[in-house]
Amino acid sequence: MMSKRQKRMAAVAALVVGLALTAVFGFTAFRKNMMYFYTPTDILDHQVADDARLRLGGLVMVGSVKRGDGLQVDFTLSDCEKSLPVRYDGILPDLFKEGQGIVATGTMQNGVFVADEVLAKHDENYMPPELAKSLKTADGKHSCAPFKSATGVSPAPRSQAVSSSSAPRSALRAREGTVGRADGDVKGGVIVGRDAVVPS
Amino acid sequence: MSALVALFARELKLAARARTEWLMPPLFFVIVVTLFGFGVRPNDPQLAAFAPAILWVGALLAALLSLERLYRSDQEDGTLEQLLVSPTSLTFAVFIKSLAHWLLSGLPLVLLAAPLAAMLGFPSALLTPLVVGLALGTPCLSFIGGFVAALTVGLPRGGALLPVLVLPLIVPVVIFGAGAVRASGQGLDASAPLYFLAAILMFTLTVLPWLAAAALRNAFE
Amino acid sequence: MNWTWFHRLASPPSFFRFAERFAPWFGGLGLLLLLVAWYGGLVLAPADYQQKDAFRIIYVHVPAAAVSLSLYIAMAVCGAITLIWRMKLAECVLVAIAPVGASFTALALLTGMLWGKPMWGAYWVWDARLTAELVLLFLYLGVVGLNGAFDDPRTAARACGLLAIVGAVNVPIVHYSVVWWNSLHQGSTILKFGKPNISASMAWPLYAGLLGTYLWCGYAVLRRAQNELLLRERGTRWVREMGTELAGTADVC
Amino acid sequence: MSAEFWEMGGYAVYVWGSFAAALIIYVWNVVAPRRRRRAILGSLLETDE
Repeated sequence: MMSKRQKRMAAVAALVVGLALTAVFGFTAFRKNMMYFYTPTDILDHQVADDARLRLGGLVMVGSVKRGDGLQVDFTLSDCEKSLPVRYDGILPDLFKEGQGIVATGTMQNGVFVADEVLAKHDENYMPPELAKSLKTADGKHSCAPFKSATGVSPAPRSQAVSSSSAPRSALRAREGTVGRADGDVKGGVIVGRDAVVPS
Repeated sequence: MSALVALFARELKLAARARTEWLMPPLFFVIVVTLFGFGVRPNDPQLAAFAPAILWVGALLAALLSLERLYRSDQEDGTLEQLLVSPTSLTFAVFIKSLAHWLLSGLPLVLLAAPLAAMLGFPSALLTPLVVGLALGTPCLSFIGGFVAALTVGLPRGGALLPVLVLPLIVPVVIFGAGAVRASGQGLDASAPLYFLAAILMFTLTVLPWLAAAALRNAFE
Repeated sequence: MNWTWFHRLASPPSFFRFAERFAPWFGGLGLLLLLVAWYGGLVLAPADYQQKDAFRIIYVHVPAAAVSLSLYIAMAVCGAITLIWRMKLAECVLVAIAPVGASFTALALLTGMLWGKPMWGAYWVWDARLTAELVLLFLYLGVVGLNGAFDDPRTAARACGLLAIVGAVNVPIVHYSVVWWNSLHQGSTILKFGKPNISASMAWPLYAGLLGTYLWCGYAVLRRAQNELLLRERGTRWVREMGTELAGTADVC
Repeated sequence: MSAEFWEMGGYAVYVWGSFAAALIIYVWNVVAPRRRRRAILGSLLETDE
C-alpha cells in the first residue's frame, strides 16, 4: 500500500506524462497539417488515386479563364507554387473571378482536375470599392496565405516546387525570395504567404 | 493496487456471467453493417466509398449501447457507494472500469471491423488506417462515455440523455478516424489524423477519469 | 488584497440588488449601440469591393459568433468556480449562460449559412470552423438538457460545470480552426496581430455591434441569474422581502 | 427608404433574412427571462399567502 504522499506523486506524474504525450501527438499531427482542401502542390507531389474525390483550393490564375460551350469553363488554379488546370460545368458562385480564391470538388482525370462543385473562398479583407481600386497592386489582395500546402512540410517536395516551372511567375508576382514556404510550420506558411501577391 | 486488480477482475467476471450484456455491441455492429449491405443495390461501388463512415458510426453507436450500464448496475447493487467510501482512489477505479468497458465492448468491435469491411467491398489496402484508427478511437469513446455515464448515473432519464451528451464530444474522433481512411484511400498521408486520434486518446485517458470521479461524487452527495 | 467587496457581491441578496440596478443599464446601452450598429451597417457603411451588399451580414454574424465563444468561456469558468468553491452565485450564472449562449450560437450558424449561400455557393460545408461551431451548439444544448434532468439544482449545476469544462476543449478549436487548417471560412478580420483588415467606415458599426451584443448578453445573463437565485433561495427572508417589493413593479420592468 | 436599399444589390433574401433572425434571437433573450421572472414572482406570492 502506498502512502498518501506517494499516491499524490503518482497521480501528478500520471497527469504530467499523459498531457505531455497529448502534446507530442498533437504537435506531430499539426506538423503534418490537416485540411479541408488540398492545394495543387499536394496533388502534384502525390500519386493521387484516379477515382479519389478531393477538394482542391487555390487562386484562379489571371488570364486563365476560358468559357466553353454552355456553362463549361476552364481555368488554372494555383497556390503560388504549382498550378493545375481545372474544368467545371455548372453555375459559378457570384464571387468567381480571376485572382479569386476558390475551392473545387472533383477528381483528377488525365492531369486535369474535373470539378463538379466550385465554391468561392473570400478573404478577410473588407473595404469600399474605391479603396480597393487604389490598392489594386499593393499588398493585401489575393494572398496565397489561405492556401497552405499540407505536404510542403517535408523539405523534398518544397525544393522541387521552387524550381518547378509549372507555376507561371508572370501571373503570380511575389516579392523577392519569398516564393515557397520558409518553414514547415503553419506560422511560416502564413507569413510567407502574405507576401505573395497576385495583381488582378 | 490489489484493490484495483480485484475491481478489474470483478468487472470481467460479471461480464462473463452476463454474456448477453457484452455480446450486444458486436451483434449490433454486425447488424448495422449488414443492413447497409441489404439497403443498397448488389455490389454497389458507392458502398465501398461510404464504408469508412458506416464502420466508424456503427462501431461508435454499438459501443454507446453498453455505456449506460457502466455505473447503473453498480449503483443498483450498492457497489458504487462502497467504492465512494473505500480508501481506493476513485479516479483509478473509474479508469479501471472504463478500461474494462473498452476491453469488453470496444476491442471486439476493432477485431470485427476487418471482416465487416471485407463485406462492404472495402479495399484491403485501407484496412490498416481503419483498424489503427478504431483501436485508437474506441477507447476514447469508452472514456468520454464513462465520464458522461458518471454525470447521468442517478438520473431517471439518463438513458436518453447519455447519447445526446456523448455524441458532440466524440465528433472529432469520427472526423479524424474516418478522415484517416479517406485520406489513405486517396493516396494521401493518413498519419496526421491518426496522430490526432492518439492525442485525443492520451487526453481522455489522462483527464477524464478525474472529472468522472468528481461527477460520481457529485451524484452521491 | 481586500476581498470583502467580492464576498459581499457574491452573496445572493446583494448580487440580486446589483443586477436589479445594473441590468437596465446593460439593456439600455446595448439597445442604443445595437441601433447605431445596425443603422451604420445597413445604411451608412459602403458596400464591400468584393462581396457587395452581402457583406452586411457581418454585422449580425460576427457579434453572434464572438459572444458564442466568450459566453462558453465564461460558462466554463463559472463551472470551475462552482466545483472548487461551491459558490451559489457561480452556479446560477453558469445555468443562466447556457440558453443565451445556445441562442447566439444558433444565430451565428444560421447567419453563416445565409452568408455562405450567396458568397461561397453553398449553405453548409463540413469545414473545421463550421463543424466546431455546430459542436459548440450541441455542447450548450447538452448543458441545458443536463441541467433540466436533475431534481436538485445544486447537483445539476455541478454536473453542468463538469460538462462545460470538458467541452471547453472545443473553444480554441473553433477560434483557431481557420489558422490551423485550410478552410473555406475566411481568416480572422479583426482579432489578429497587426492592423485589422477592414476599412474604418465599415469597422465602426461592427465594433458598436460587438459591444452592444456583449451588453445585451450581459442583460440576459443577469436577468436569468436573478431568476435562478429567486428559485434557489425561495423561502429565505430576502426572497420574501424582494418578492413583495418586486411584485408591484413586475409588470413594468 | 429607397427600393435600392431594400434590394441590397440582389442579396435581399440573405441580408434581411439574417437581420430578421438576429432580431428574433435578440428579442427572445429579453422576453424569455422576463416572462420566467413574472412566473417565479407569481408563484412566490402564491406560496406566501
